[in-house]
Amino acid sequence: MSWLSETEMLAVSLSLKVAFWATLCAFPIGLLVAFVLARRSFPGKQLLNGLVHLPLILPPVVTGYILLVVFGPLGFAGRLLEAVGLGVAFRWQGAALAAGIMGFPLLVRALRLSIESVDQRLEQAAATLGASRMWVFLTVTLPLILPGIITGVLLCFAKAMGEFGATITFVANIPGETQTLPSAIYAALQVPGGEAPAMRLVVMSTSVALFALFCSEFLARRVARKIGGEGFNRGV
Amino acid sequence: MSWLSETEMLAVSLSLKVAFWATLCAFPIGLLVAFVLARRSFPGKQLLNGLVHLPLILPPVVTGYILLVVFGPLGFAGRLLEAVGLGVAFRWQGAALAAGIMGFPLLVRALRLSIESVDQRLEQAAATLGASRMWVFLTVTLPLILPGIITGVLLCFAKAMGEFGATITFVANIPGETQTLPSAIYAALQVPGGEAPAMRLVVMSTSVALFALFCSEFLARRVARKIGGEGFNRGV
Amino acid sequence: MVFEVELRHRQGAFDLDASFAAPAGVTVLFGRSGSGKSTVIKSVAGLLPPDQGRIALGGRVVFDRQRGVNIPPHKRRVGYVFQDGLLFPHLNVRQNLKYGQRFAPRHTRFEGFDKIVHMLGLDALLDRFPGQLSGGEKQRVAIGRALLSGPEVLLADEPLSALDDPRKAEILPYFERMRDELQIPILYVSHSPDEVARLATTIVVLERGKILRTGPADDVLADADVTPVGIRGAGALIRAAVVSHHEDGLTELVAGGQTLFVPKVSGRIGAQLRLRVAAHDVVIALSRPEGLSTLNIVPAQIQSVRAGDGPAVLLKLKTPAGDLLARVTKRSAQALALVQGTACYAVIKSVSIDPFDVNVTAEKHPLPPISKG
Amino acid sequence: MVFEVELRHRQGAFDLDASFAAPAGVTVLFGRSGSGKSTVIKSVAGLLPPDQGRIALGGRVVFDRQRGVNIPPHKRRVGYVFQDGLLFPHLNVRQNLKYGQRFAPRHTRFEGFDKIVHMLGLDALLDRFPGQLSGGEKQRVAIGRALLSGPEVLLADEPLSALDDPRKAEILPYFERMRDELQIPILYVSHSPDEVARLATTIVVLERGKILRTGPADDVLADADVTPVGIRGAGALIRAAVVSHHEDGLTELVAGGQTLFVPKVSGRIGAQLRLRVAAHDVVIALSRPEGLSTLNIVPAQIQSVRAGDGPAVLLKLKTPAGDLLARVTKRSAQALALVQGTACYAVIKSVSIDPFDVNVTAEKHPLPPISKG
Amino acid sequence: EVKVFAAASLKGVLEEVVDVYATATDIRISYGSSATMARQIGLGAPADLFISANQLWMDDLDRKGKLVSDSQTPLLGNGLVLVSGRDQVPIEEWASLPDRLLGNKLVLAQVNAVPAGIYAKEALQAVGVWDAVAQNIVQSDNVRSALSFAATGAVKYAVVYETDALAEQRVHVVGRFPEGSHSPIRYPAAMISGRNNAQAEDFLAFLKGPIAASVFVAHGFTVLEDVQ
Ligand SMILES: Nc1ncnc2c1ncn2[C@@H]1O[C@H](COP(=O)(O)OP(=O)(O)OP(=O)(O)O)[C@@H](O)[C@H]1O
Ligand SMILES: Nc1ncnc2c1ncn2[C@@H]1O[C@H](COP(=O)(O)OP(=O)(O)OP(=O)(O)O)[C@@H](O)[C@H]1O
Ligand code: MOO
Ligand SMILES: [Mg+2]
Ligand SMILES: [Mg+2]
Repeated sequence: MSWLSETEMLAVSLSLKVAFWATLCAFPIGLLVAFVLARRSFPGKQLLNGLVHLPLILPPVVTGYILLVVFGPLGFAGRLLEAVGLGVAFRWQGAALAAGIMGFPLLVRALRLSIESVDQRLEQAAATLGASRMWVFLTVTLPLILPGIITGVLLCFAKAMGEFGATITFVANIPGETQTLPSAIYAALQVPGGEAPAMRLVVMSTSVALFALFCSEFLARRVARKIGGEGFNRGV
Repeated sequence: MSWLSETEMLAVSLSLKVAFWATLCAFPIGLLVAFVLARRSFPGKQLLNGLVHLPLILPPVVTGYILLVVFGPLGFAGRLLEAVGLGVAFRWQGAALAAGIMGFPLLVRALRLSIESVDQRLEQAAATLGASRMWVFLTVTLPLILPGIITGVLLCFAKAMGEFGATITFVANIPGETQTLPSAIYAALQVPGGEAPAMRLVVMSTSVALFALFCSEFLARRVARKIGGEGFNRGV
Repeated sequence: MVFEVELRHRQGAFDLDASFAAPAGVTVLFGRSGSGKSTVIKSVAGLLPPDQGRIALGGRVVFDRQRGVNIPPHKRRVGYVFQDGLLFPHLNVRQNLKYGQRFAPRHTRFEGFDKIVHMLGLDALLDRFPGQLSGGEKQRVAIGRALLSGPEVLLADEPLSALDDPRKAEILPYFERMRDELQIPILYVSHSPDEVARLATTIVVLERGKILRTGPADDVLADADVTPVGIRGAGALIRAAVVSHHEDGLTELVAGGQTLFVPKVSGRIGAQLRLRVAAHDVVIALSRPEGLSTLNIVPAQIQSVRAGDGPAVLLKLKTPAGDLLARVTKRSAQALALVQGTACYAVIKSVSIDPFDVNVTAEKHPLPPISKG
Repeated sequence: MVFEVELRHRQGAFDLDASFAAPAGVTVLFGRSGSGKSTVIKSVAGLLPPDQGRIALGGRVVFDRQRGVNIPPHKRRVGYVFQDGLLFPHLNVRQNLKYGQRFAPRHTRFEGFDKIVHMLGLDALLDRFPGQLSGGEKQRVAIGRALLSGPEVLLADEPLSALDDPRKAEILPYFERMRDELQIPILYVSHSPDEVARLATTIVVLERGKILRTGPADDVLADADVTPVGIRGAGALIRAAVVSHHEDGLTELVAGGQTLFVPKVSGRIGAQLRLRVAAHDVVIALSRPEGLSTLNIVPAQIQSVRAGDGPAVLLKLKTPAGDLLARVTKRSAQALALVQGTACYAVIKSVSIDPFDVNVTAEKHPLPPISKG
Repeated sequence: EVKVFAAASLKGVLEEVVDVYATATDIRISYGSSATMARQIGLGAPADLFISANQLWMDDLDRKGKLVSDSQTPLLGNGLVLVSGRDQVPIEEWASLPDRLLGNKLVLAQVNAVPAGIYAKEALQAVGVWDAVAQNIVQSDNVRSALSFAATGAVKYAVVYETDALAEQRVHVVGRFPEGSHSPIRYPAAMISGRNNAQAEDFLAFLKGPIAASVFVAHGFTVLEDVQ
């Protein structure tokens, strides 16, 4: 890959790291939120639901700005995190936070859709066999929503790889620290004739995401083959 | 709403129009694509799948740039459309095209997830009762995937309302013509101290999207109540 | 032949190789769990294109692998009652029932929505959704839905297995009437000897994907060699006509000049009936017994004696009323010296004749009417 | 009392109001489609908290609305065989079967995985997924899965309705052995008279959400007033001991000093049996009949004559072998002048006794063993 | 009707200019990054007039023949300053900047892409502190967000245009970079070829006129007609 400069290589690996951690951290929280939204009713449910969707609804710049105010060096949460040595401002962790938050609604929506389509009687069957709530969740619900998990994680990862507006507004663009691929692409495009280097980066980021996509498709098909067969219909 | 300037009001109504048309046009195509991806296997399926996800993967600016090259006044498709009087470049229709394309992967993913969870034996039951493929689709498949449709349309609409990068790159930011809410927010933020007017617009766009969200939740719950009951479990 | 079926199909480790032809009436596919009954019926419906073979319904070729014919399910005009109902969860009972009505060609369309609803006891359920129905209720709706789609051929995959006896007794006649009045050929999967005896015109016995025996119900059921319905289910069909309905609740029949009394049946006077007399319900007496609580005593001659593994022998009897099967212990057969040619009496308890097993085969004015066209 | 159930529940237009108590053994919930059987069993399992009431299992209160007790399903230790299987679609047969094993407390855990697999004929299916099973195969796996979770109480909602007779005959004994050897109380929903007669220790008859009758199986089945299993199903249970197994395939029993011959049963010599004699299989003779192919002739005295709507009367007989029910036509009863006190003979065909209806209740060395603890 | 494509950073001032442009002409201004707009114009956008914040892009369009020949004017000039939201003490010696930073960050627009960033890098190099502060530099996508970082206090110092510093109440100018420390900051304007819009020519003339000049000056811009 000698055709990528060192800074560009840095951007690629940083983007991967950011997207990976963003997705990894968003997943358990997203799963919990999706489950709660799909199954429970409680006061403030619509509030939580609105909150989850906010990053999708707000222009990314605004999300970034809010993150900056809250998690920035002067922000309430930012100072708290800094105090315990977990500061995110102007670090790659901040980029991951921004990316994770931007991908969150996509993740939650896909998970929720799957959870809602699970036949709850299967979970009841597991309960009568002695499985606790947690165990039922792990051994029945989770495998059954695997297609949704794959979709959600993929959407979240792809969004995290492509996220630009919120990231740059929150953690700016420090080469090697917070300069992700989209920032690099943006920078390249600012210069006349910058299309060629930009396209190289685009191809780079696109290949990574498409690779993730194809992996997920492959995985999903294997899962479907396993679960499926549903009697007689696949061949028709 | 006297606290919004005339240009701002224009941006609000334009954004609604753009998001509405984007979603409306994306929906049938998205449904077809989701169906094909969920049910058929054919050579080039992974290609189609990759193509659908591209807008999610690419930085929006790049998507906008590609649109500009293809659908712009000098682009191949752009000249074709212009010739038949359907030019979209630097018109609100172009904004709708950009918004629709950006929302497309979200729409397709949600639809596909739902379609995959439909028990195909129900469709077979309908076929044995004499319903043609099309009729089965309309009267069985479609109602069964309603939760997915609601999710997909909502995600697409919200994305279309919030889309900025691709839109501004493709159709610029011409007040009253292509200046959508996010573009107006962007413009407002360019003036030092512009946070206040920007926030007004953010509140505006957020309310619209949250309103759509709550409507969709309400709808989804009604649908679920109807279909649900699935025997005995809802109360547990 | 209405059903012409030739199938070869492999799924997993299971090999199906079944060919049979059956005339109008009810063709019962009989066999134990996993023998391939559902696979056959799905192939006929067009839901599972078999690897090899040819399927014709009433002369209409709906599938022919060699010629590349494969009519899609919705054009085959088969009504399918699934083993597990498969109601549309998003439609209420009324909408489920009406789903197929729209596709019924006008001339075959049932007008009897209300009647079928009433008969299946669905009146109170019309506005419910499938999620709010009990198991049996679901299956009743599924039957109604198929009936109302005005099919040319009805396929039923254990449609009654989720129903209790009184409901079964209520619904079975409708399958008979589909067969007799509407002349709709039915392919019926069952593993219930009762249902087989009651409905079958033709019986196809499947075992591990192969056909063990196929033929007219009378033959297959009366064949002492093959007792497809299990040894307990062996029995013969005899044909009789209604003579009169007595006040004490018995119906007097005549079969080959012999008078028989059975619990009241619905046929009018003169109606032709088919009744199944189970082999284990026939007692053999060497002389006409007296002082016995049994009304039906028919002179008989033993045609064959066939011993099996068990403690019993199966006797084939020739009687003026028709051929009968009787099952007695080897010990009794020996004690009474029952051999081929022995003249004896067949003693049949009236109450032993299951109302299930009496079947009106021809009657002028059926009630309640199902109108067709 | 093992089962103490008091329920009041309303769903839609359906009102359930059912209270019953039942000792160990098999308690059969009997009733027609929609009578509320599944609703009761779901309440016991904890899947549907009833509006009002109290449920105790073996003295352990698992639900009490007033005291706010509601033990969650997974702590109730009930094995549940669902009406429609509900196998886990993402697990293969082996994994489905093993699912509950991990939660079985060590001392109640079955070691018999292989044996249960073998007995249910699942050996060849272990690596299949539920989507690749036939209807009956699915249900067999569901039964195995519940058995292997080592429950303290077994709930079964029409577990056999999807099975054919030979499979039923194979699986029923396992329910009996759960009851007799493992002493696991079973709450069993059924609308099959055969199963009721075969399994029930206690019978609870439901009708439209109300309890029509409840009591020990012998009483309920022998009660000429209530024939919960339908008039055709009326019959009495008698207790007998195995005397010897004869070479011709018959087993000789003794009941109250009376010798009875039945088709070979598996009990060892001396084993206690319960057999059900269906009312319609008993013929009444005024004098001991001769030259009849029937081996079992028992002297009897008529205790009561009860006429119903139909053509038949139900006679309750006192015999040395125990109480019997006989169903004869009104016409015969009149012709033979059968009234209370009449001395007569009950004639029971050996082959009429269904192997289903013979039930070994106590035997020292059961085979194959199911080990518990 | 006149369609103007203008650099986003001109939004505040151009709106005032349009307000004082008392004709019936409908002036529609699309604001965006100079790069985006130049590309759009290159690909046929219906702009009559382009005001760039970046000479490079204007030259690029000129080479492609998209500009009405000789219509290009270096309309405005600007200065470069160091601002802070938290620190009001003016900087005496540029060499003391690294000490003043002391672990704090300095935000610039992207130094390899955005003009403001390019100028800032040149200036910091010229005053000889670039290497010393490089570790503390944070880059933002454009100069407006750099200003915003400083204004909200998220970053202590920012290098921005003089006009930005003037408009943003929350920041104080700590230091002013010398004229020669960076390439001249220019906002060139030009008519787009093939449009032939007389109203646009009229508006450009107005922009170059004294009324507009007074507005520009009030916002801190240098008016540059005299350069030519
Ligand atoms: N998708 C599949 N893949 C592999 N084997 C299958 C599949 N579907 C069914 N089988 C096997 O094919 C055989 C026939 O199945 P089928 O459903 O036709 O049986 P059936 O006679 O209808 O049984 P039942 O009475 O239990 O419904 C069974 O042994 C089953 O295990
Ligand atoms: N979710 C529901 N809402 C309203 N009514 C219901 C609901 N579920 C069941 N019912 C009604 O409650 C009654 C009892 O249902 P239940 O499932 O207990 O019957 P069942 O005795 O098990 O019948 P089957 O033998 O057909 O399974 C039925 O009349 C049914 O229509
Ligand atoms: O919401 Mo964006 O326009 O993908 O950063
Ligand atoms: Mg089957
Ligand atoms: Mg039930």
